Amino acid sequence: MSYSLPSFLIVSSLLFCLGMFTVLTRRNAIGVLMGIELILNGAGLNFVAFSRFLEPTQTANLLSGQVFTLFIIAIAAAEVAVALAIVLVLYSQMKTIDVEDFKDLRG
Amino acid sequence: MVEPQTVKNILWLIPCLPLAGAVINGLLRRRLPARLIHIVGCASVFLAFLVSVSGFITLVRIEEPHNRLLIQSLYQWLLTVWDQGRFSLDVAFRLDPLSAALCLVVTGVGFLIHLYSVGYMAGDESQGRYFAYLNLFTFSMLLLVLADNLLLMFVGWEGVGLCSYLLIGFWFSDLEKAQAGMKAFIVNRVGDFGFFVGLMLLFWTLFEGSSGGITGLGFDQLTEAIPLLGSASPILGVGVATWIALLFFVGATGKSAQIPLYIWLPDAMAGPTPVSAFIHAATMVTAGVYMIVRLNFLYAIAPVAMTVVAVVGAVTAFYAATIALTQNDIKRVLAYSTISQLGYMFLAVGVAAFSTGIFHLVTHAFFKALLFLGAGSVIHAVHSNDMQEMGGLKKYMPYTYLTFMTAYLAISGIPPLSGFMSKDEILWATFNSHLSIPGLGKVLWALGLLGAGFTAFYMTRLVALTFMGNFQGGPEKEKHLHESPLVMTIPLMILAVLSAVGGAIGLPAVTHLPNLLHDFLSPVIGGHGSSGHEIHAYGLEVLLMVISTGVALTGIGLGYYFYLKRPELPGQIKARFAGMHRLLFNKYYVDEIYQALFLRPVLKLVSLSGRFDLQGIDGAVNLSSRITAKFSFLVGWEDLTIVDGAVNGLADIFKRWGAWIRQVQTGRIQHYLYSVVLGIFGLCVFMLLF
Amino acid sequence: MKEIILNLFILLTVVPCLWVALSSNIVHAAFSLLVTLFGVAGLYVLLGADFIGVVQVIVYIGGILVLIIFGVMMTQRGKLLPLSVQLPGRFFGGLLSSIILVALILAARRSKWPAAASLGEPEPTSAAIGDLLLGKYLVAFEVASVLLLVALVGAVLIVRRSVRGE
Amino acid sequence: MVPEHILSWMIFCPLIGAGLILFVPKRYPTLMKVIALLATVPPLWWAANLYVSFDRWDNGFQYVEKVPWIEAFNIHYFLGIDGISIPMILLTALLTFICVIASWNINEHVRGYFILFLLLDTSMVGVFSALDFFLFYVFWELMLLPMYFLIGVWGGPKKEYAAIKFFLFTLVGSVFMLVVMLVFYFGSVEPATGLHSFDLTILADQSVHQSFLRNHTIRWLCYLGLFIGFAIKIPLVPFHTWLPDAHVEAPTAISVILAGVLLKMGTYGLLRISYPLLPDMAVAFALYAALFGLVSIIYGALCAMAQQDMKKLIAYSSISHMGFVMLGMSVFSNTTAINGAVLQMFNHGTVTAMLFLLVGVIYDRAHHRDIDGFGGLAKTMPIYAGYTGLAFFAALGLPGLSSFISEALVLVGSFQQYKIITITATTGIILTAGYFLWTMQRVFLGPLNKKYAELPEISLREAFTLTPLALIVILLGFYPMPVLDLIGTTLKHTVAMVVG
Repeated sequence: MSYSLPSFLIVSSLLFCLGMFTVLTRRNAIGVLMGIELILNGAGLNFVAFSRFLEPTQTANLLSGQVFTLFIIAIAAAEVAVALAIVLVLYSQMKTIDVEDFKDLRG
Repeated sequence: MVEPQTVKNILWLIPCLPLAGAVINGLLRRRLPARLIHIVGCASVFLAFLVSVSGFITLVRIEEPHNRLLIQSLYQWLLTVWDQGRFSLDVAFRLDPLSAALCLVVTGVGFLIHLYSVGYMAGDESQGRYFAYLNLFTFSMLLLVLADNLLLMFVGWEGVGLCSYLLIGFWFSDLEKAQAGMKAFIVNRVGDFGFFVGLMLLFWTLFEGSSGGITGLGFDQLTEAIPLLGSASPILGVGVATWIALLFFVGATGKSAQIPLYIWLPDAMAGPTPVSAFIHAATMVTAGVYMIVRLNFLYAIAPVAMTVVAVVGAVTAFYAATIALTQNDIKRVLAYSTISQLGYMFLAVGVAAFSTGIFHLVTHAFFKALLFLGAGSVIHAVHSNDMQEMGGLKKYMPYTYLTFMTAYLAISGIPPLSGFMSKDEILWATFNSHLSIPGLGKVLWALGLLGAGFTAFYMTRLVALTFMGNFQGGPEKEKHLHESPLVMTIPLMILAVLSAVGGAIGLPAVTHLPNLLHDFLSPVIGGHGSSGHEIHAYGLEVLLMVISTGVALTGIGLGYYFYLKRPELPGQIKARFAGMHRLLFNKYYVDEIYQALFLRPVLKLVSLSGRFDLQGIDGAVNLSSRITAKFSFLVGWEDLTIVDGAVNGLADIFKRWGAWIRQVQTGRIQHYLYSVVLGIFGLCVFMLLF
Repeated sequence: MKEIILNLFILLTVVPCLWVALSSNIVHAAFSLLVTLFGVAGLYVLLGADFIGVVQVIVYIGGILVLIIFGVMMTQRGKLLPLSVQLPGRFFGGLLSSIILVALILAARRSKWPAAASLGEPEPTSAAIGDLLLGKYLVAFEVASVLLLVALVGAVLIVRRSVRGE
Repeated sequence: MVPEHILSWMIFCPLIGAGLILFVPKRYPTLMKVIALLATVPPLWWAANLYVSFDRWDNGFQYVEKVPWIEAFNIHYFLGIDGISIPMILLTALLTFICVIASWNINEHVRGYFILFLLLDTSMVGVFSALDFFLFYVFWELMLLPMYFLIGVWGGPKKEYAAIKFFLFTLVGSVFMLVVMLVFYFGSVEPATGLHSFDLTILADQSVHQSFLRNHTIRWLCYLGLFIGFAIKIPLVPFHTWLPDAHVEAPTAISVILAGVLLKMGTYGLLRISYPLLPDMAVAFALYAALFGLVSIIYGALCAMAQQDMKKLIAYSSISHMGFVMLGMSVFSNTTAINGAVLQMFNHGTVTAMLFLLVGVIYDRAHHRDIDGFGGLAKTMPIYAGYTGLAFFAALGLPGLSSFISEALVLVGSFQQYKIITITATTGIILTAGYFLWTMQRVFLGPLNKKYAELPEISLREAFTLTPLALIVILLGFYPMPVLDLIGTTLKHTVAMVVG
């Protein structure tokens, strides 16, 4: 694929959709977490691609895309930490991390 | 000895002393010892007697007869003012010859009877109450006699009625004694109704006549304004004056036990004997006579009313005498004799012999009180009223016997005793009277004479059965027959003397001696009263005297012959004339007739209205409440089923939807993500398409 | 030459990504995620974002991925979970994501991006990013730091209470 | 020595007492009773002051207080008393004082009882001194509520029925009054301000009445409405059935207040509102009013004779006595009758209060009021028999006691205008004598009923409540001028105004 904006966009949307697919179909809680990571990376890639290919005149604000990705990574880290803590607690009580069994909060 | 001015100021003492006695005895009767009660009771009446005597003397010492009048006005009693006039009355006492005479009788005889009661009521435990009531009675009677206006007199009038109720029902634990008291009060009340209506009619007719001139019911005002009555338009064809006079006479019959309102007096004998003596012989019953004499100026201009009074008087005299013939209860005999004697008084007043009426009133007070007190001491000893259980008491009770005999002779009309003087005077005045119906005078005279004969007969019967012959009441009773104590016999003696000598104050013309009483009363009676003095047919008068004495003697002779000579004779006569006897004995069944005629319809009306009130009006109210209740129930039902139904239905629907939607919440996270994505996707499609 | 490296890195990210999505063994999935992240880091560098690429490698792979692998290892009970879920099933999930994928790709290709003017040589960006972080985005930077702290404390708290079994 | 705004003080002093009782803890019922008693003492003292310093010759209103209350409708807080209202205020002050003592043995919900009682007292004094039609109506309604609860909660077995009946009857009456009030409000224009007005003194002068208020039928309907409203309260015969039930079921102190004061509100209303506002109608309606009065007298007496329950008997006797008041008030050719009527309002208050207190005494001891159930009580309770004797004889109008004076004045006065009605009414005194003496005999005389051989004599407290009333009854019997001169001038003015 050529070194151009559409190709990068295609890659990021591919990442995004596969991540979503994983989240929707994985039975394993941590699998779902992985799916989320993929989605976040897809988004981050998009930001960086846009910051690279659009209006390279003022470099300062151009980099805002990258700063944004930086924040995404930071937030992803926080998110994974808390998510894993919850999963571990669930695991220690219910001895399973199968998403099917977590349905006490039913209507 | 006392000048008029001071007497005028102490006039109010006469009624108020007995009132004070009544209040003291009444309130402190629990704490006062019996002796003190007696002293307070008797002293108050005696002091009143003294004041009356001083008043009497002051009056006599005033030369000019026309200003023998002491009026003391205490305070303004009633006052209502309006544009056309005013209605104002004072509490004021009036001592003029008439009221002075009455005061003397009331306080004098009253004191003797109080003294007698000390002995008679010795054993009774509630003496305080007895003397309080007796003093209260004296107060009311004096108030009646001394009142200066008709309404104040009415206060005394009903006050006496109240006291007679209290005293008749004195031993209230015995039911029919209490009933007798009630009967007396209510019959009096009927009479008072007549009195009050008469009073109202009098005031307003004079008020209209004098267009506001007259302001109250004082006797002076009335005397001046009375001529106006003539000009007033007659009501229902009868002159207003006659209406007023008749209405007052209704009141008098109620109080003085004349036909038709006499039924309460025989039952009033249920009270203690001194009470009967004092109230139902000497004072209260004479109130009617006093009232008519006091209103003589009114009766003078109502000849028709006078005739009615005379006729009723004569008929009652004769009628009561007949009943007295057959009674066995000693007090009932005396009661009927009182009614008949009162009949004579009304006859006298009816024929305009006012002073003679008062004369008979005074003498009657003496001997009738004596008879009653004598009977009282007999009952006191024998402990029963029935004459058939008495007899031969002459031996055991000499004093009572002697005093009783004097009174017996007086009442039978044996000259020169007081009874003869006054009764003969009445017969003489009736004989000469010319009432509205010519010749009626002679008929009434004959009736009166016959009555006198019967009086002599039943009195002899009474004396024979009680004192003569031998004691019927069984040996053990005979053992402790005893003469009454001195405190009882002394009043008897005094009264005996008075009955004997009493005639002196009103000597007939034939004796050419001054008729003291007539001259004394003349200022009050004024020119209206004819006293038979004018007619100088001495021969006729002497003849009539002889006839009446003869009739009296035959009565006594017959009585003697029937009950002493041939005691079995009355039994035979009774058998032959059984029907007649039963009629007389049962007092012509008058009580039963009254019961049927008046009492039962009123009671039926009462229960009817009571029930009507309960079912009728209350029924209507409850019915309306039930209807509204029904209606509200209907509204309630409608509200419940329809409106509620709708509301509940709606709630139901939402409930079902809710349940259906609930299933969406599976609890699995992926589902939620799934729906999120779907949502986003739907949104994008929507954005793209539109 | 640039094109070849680009395609290499694209393959390096996409193929393991498929593996992450489809493999029935969670451990394999974890390690294939590792490779994908490396691919993405490479792409960052290719796009001239060197600082971000390095951060990606250190923070994302070194930190987050390690955590995930820890998580996997701790919850592994030997029994492999069957992949299929009675959710609307993989079929619907696949169908839905592929539709979205096609939509995104069409949008990427069809939309007229402004002409990429002369793509100058990418120069190092870390100094500029530093200025930005402490300049324009200072607030965001602080908030991010607070967020991390809160997450840290939260995670510790959650695990601690459950482990002690209150 | 009469304080400023004495009428407002008299109205709201009981209210302050009620407020204080709120804070008394439940454990001290006697303290509540003491406070209630203290709340009624100042009005009694002020009433005495009022009596002394009341100007007998001024026929206008005295001690007037006029403060704008609701400007929107031109309603004023307007108080004032004249000859007609002062005896009523004296009576209220006295009876409330006595009734607090009489209700000393109430022991459940003591707080509620006394607060309602003091509220009732406030509303009563309010009605008697209000000169603004709206204020009058407010106090009139205010009096209803506590009465309903007092009967409904502390009453006898059928108390709910009686309370509701009382409430509905009076409410219907006050509805009529409300309608007429509004008619007068919208039908009158105050000369000074051009506004509509509720002020009775302004409404009294006929020039203020506007167009539709001059139309004869409307005036007749207004008078009829007011008359029915007040007739229910008096009560006159067709509207009277609430009274016996209310009396039988109400506790002693309440029936004393009910008979002693509340019945007078009907007649007072007529004198304060109907006569001044619609004088021509009053004259036209006079004959019917007299007939109503006569029927009440005779019918009341007849029903009284048929009663078994003592309280019902006294209730019917009150109807009969109030019939006299009605008869007296419907005579305009002289003031004797109307003076007698107002005096009878006062006397009936004292006499019936005594009667109900006496029935209360026997009820506390024997727990039933059936006349035939007793017998020969005079032997065991002589002092009680004495008091009852005095009360009975006062009630049947024995001369020398207060009721006779008022009944005599009424009868003498009304004889001038209605001869036959008065004569029939006079037969009433025979019936009254009949049923009172018959009761006296069945309860006190005759053989002693063993069941009540040991009934305790009348207690000091009960005697203390009865003695002042007894003294008043006797004093006014011999010397009625203290009350007659109070009401004389005002009534002369009223009659002149109505006829003039």
